[in-house]
Amino acid sequence: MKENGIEHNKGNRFNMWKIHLSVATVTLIPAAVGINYVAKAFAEGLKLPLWLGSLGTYLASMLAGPTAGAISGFINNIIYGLTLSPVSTVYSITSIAIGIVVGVLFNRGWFSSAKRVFVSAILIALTSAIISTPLNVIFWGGQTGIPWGDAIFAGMIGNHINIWIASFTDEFILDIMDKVVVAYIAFFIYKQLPQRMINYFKDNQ
Amino acid sequence: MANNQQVSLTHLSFTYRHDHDAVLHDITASAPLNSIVGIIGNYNAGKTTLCRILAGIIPNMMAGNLQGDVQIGALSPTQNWSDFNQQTGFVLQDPSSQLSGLADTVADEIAFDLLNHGVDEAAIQQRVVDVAAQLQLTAQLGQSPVSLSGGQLQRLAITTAIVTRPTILLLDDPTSEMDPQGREAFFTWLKTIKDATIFIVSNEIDDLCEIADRLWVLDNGELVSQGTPAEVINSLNSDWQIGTPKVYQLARLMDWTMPDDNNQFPVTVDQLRRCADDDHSNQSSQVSISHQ
Amino acid sequence: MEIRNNSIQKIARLHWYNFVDPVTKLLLALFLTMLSFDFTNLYFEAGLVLCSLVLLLLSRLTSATINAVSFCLFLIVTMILIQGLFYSKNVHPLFSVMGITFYLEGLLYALTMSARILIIIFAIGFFMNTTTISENAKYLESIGMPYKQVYLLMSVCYILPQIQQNMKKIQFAERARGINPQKTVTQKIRSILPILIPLIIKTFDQSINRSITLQLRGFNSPERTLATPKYCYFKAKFSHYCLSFATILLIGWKLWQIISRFL
Amino acid sequence: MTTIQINHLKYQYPTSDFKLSIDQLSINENLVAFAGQNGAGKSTLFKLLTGLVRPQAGEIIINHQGLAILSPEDRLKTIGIVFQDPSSQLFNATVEKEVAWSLLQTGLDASVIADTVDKALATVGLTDLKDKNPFDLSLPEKKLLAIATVLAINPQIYLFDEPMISLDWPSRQLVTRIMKQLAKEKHQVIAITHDMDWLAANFSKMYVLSDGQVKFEGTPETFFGLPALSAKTGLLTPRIMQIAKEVFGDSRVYLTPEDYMKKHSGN
Repeated sequence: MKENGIEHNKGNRFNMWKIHLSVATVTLIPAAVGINYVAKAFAEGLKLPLWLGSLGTYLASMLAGPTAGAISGFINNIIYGLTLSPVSTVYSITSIAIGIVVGVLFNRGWFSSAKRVFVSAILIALTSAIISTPLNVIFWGGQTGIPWGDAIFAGMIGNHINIWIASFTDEFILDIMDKVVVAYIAFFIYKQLPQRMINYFKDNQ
Repeated sequence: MANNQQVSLTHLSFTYRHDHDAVLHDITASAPLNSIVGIIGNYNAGKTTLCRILAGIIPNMMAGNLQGDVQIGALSPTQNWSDFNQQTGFVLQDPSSQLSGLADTVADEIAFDLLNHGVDEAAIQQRVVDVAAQLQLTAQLGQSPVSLSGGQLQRLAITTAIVTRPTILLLDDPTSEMDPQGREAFFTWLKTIKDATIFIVSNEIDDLCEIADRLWVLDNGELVSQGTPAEVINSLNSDWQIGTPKVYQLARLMDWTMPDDNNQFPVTVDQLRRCADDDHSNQSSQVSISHQ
Repeated sequence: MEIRNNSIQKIARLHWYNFVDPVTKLLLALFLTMLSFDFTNLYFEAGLVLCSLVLLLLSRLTSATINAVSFCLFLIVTMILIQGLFYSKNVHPLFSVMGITFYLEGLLYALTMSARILIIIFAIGFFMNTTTISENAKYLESIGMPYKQVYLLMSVCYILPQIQQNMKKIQFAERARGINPQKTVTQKIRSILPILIPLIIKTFDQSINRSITLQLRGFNSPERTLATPKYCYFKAKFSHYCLSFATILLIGWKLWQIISRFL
Repeated sequence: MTTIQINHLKYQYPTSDFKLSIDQLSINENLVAFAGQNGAGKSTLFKLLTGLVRPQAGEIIINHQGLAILSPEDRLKTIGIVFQDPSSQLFNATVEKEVAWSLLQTGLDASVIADTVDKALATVGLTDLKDKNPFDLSLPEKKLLAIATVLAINPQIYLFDEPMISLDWPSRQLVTRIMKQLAKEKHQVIAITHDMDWLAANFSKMYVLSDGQVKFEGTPETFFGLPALSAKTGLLTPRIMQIAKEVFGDSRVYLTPEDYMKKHSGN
């Protein structure tokens, strides 16, 4: 049984692109999806202008690498789509990308200080917006569904600005707020995690 | 060569990877197979770590520097874990995290292990009903595991551990969330288990003395005492800060000793009965049942 | 069978939709969605919406679907407004109110997209309302999906109630320490960490323990007894092949439509 | 001297049949215990006493003031709670900050806070661990830390939910000592427990809940002398009484081994 043996990593960096999933990762991913779900509900309950719905995905990427993050993101949207909001299934592509980008950035040390987290957050928001924009255009004619973001969108296409640029602006403005806040929350929470927890997921990849 | 009829720990030391200090230092202990071994000590003494080694969680799932050897009969958790695991049942400290996470009902949860072992459906039915009855979960078989109380969850965790009929049972503080009646019923039940080597960590020193064949005392990662409950409790060092059973406290206060056991104080109700008989009866000639 | 295959089956009557397997239902949803992308004729779209709605109504309508529809309704309205006013291909005015002109092209464009959204919601709603999590899990396992993947996909549905329970406990405990429902946005943001930190640490701790016990309990062992599907399905394999084939054709055709536009 | 007066209290969960109903109850003593089986209503009463859950009918009055009308800050200074599971209350980066956080809620100035934090940590014996991450502590240490966060605020009333659970022997002694000391300093200390040995050894006033109602109020000595009642409320007698009964067929009331000795040395 392969998954029972720990492969001791020599360096501190974990094996980034491993597809074989250990049992530890298999239980981490549903937990991460659960956190996404609860965090989103929590933000809605507080009536915050944020989603926080990718917090678990961030943490899964940070703890177990980009593959785990990507799968968390994917399953998150599939489950969300099949239980609550069918159209969000389509946005699983965005969630996969977020998982991968967070994992790679974290591995390269871009989550090590508050300053660097800001740069990471912008890159993540950019990725998210680039991938979501075509989906928004195909399914919603470019809208995001958030009233004030859509007001900007309407204003822009009212002034004959290209629909792609308008849609991207709408999405990016919303993304930047959400992804910056989530990146900082994930950064603080990760710092607070006990070392044994970080090691466990690192050892059992 | 280790004795195949014994549990033996030889020079066992362990340090977690995230720690600088060793959690266990050079532990050497033994117990006969098919006995109940109670592991006592305070927090940070290393009880849970020892359980993890006995179950093979260390070194198979948690990394660190492990030295020494563990042999339970012919099996070893550190050397051939796969075979060993087939024979083992384990109850963790936090029972709710022990649920499989893919079961609609308590019955499905108990069946999970059997399905994994490839047991066929008819046999599964029988065994699920059987173990649920042993731990008084029959009424809950159709309920969702999430709806159970803490004590019921702990009983569920125990059923999932015993349903595969293990020959080695590891219980890490299995009664922490049970109420007094549940705890009493559990220890009464545990005593009836035959043909299994049982390791149990618990703070319930009264119950532990009643059921255990051996006690191992850990203090700061060292095995400071081992023996029968009476031997261990009678030779406790106050530095270890371990509570004593009420029977023992009472016997000390009343100065009731067991004459045929080096004048040790009793630690179980049966032992107390024997020496109280001696003390209370005017017939000093009364034959007392000799120990063992 | 009595104890384990829980009582739901015994109490509830079997409905027609219980004879359709979950994968067929999902493929059907995908097929309908692709149809709506390939044929953009508005009457055809309306027909598809009607089809999927009938499918939904013939099975069960639950509040989850109604919520999904009402959530999208707002978006659909704003979509019609925005596209009707600003769609780049707008030529023919429909009506004018106070100097603002509403155009036909935008309206039609928005209606096509709305139809698509409704088709997705209804078709997936049909899947959602007629299957249970355990039915899906058992079916996936029985058609040969590795148990690890079934677990990955499904266990969150079982773990979520546990996380929510923990969340409730933590929120109560934190309120006792003086974290009250906050008013301003900064106060709200400051109250996030005190709730999320204990929750996340607890959740991850439980997943560590779960991964340990799963291994101890023989998870993913090769000799695992395969689950038997909950119901007897009607021609499952056949429908999978048909629907997959048709969907692939539609995707191919759509791609060709897009590519040929650039040729 | 604090008094808690409960009048015509009723509470029912929306999703279950369970109903808590207490007509009249006043708690005057400084050290009291609530006992009862699981599901008897202990935790429900506890939630109501925190003031965070409102009863459907009736009121809880603390020193002639309604609990319902206390401001959040006054409530913090009136009632402090130690939960059964300490992990759900902790979230700061270090042990020291954890204790200080509670004090910041009451708006004290920095030097006072630092002093109070040191004192609270010293009381529970965690001074050496003050720079550690609370989540790296062992379970008893976490519980002691949770107690320190309440000690720092020094409320009038302390509620302890199953304080002995998940503690080891030395920390049990320590927590018991702290509770008794608080009671001596004129605080009111209320514990929920089903540990009858601990209750018998340390409390002189107890309430027994069963099916959402108060079935007994008085001394442990009296309660354990009523075997029919303790059986009906699902509570066990202290271990020493079980021993006396099993070994000597003696069913008189003994609270502790010391109590047994005292009652027998007179003979």
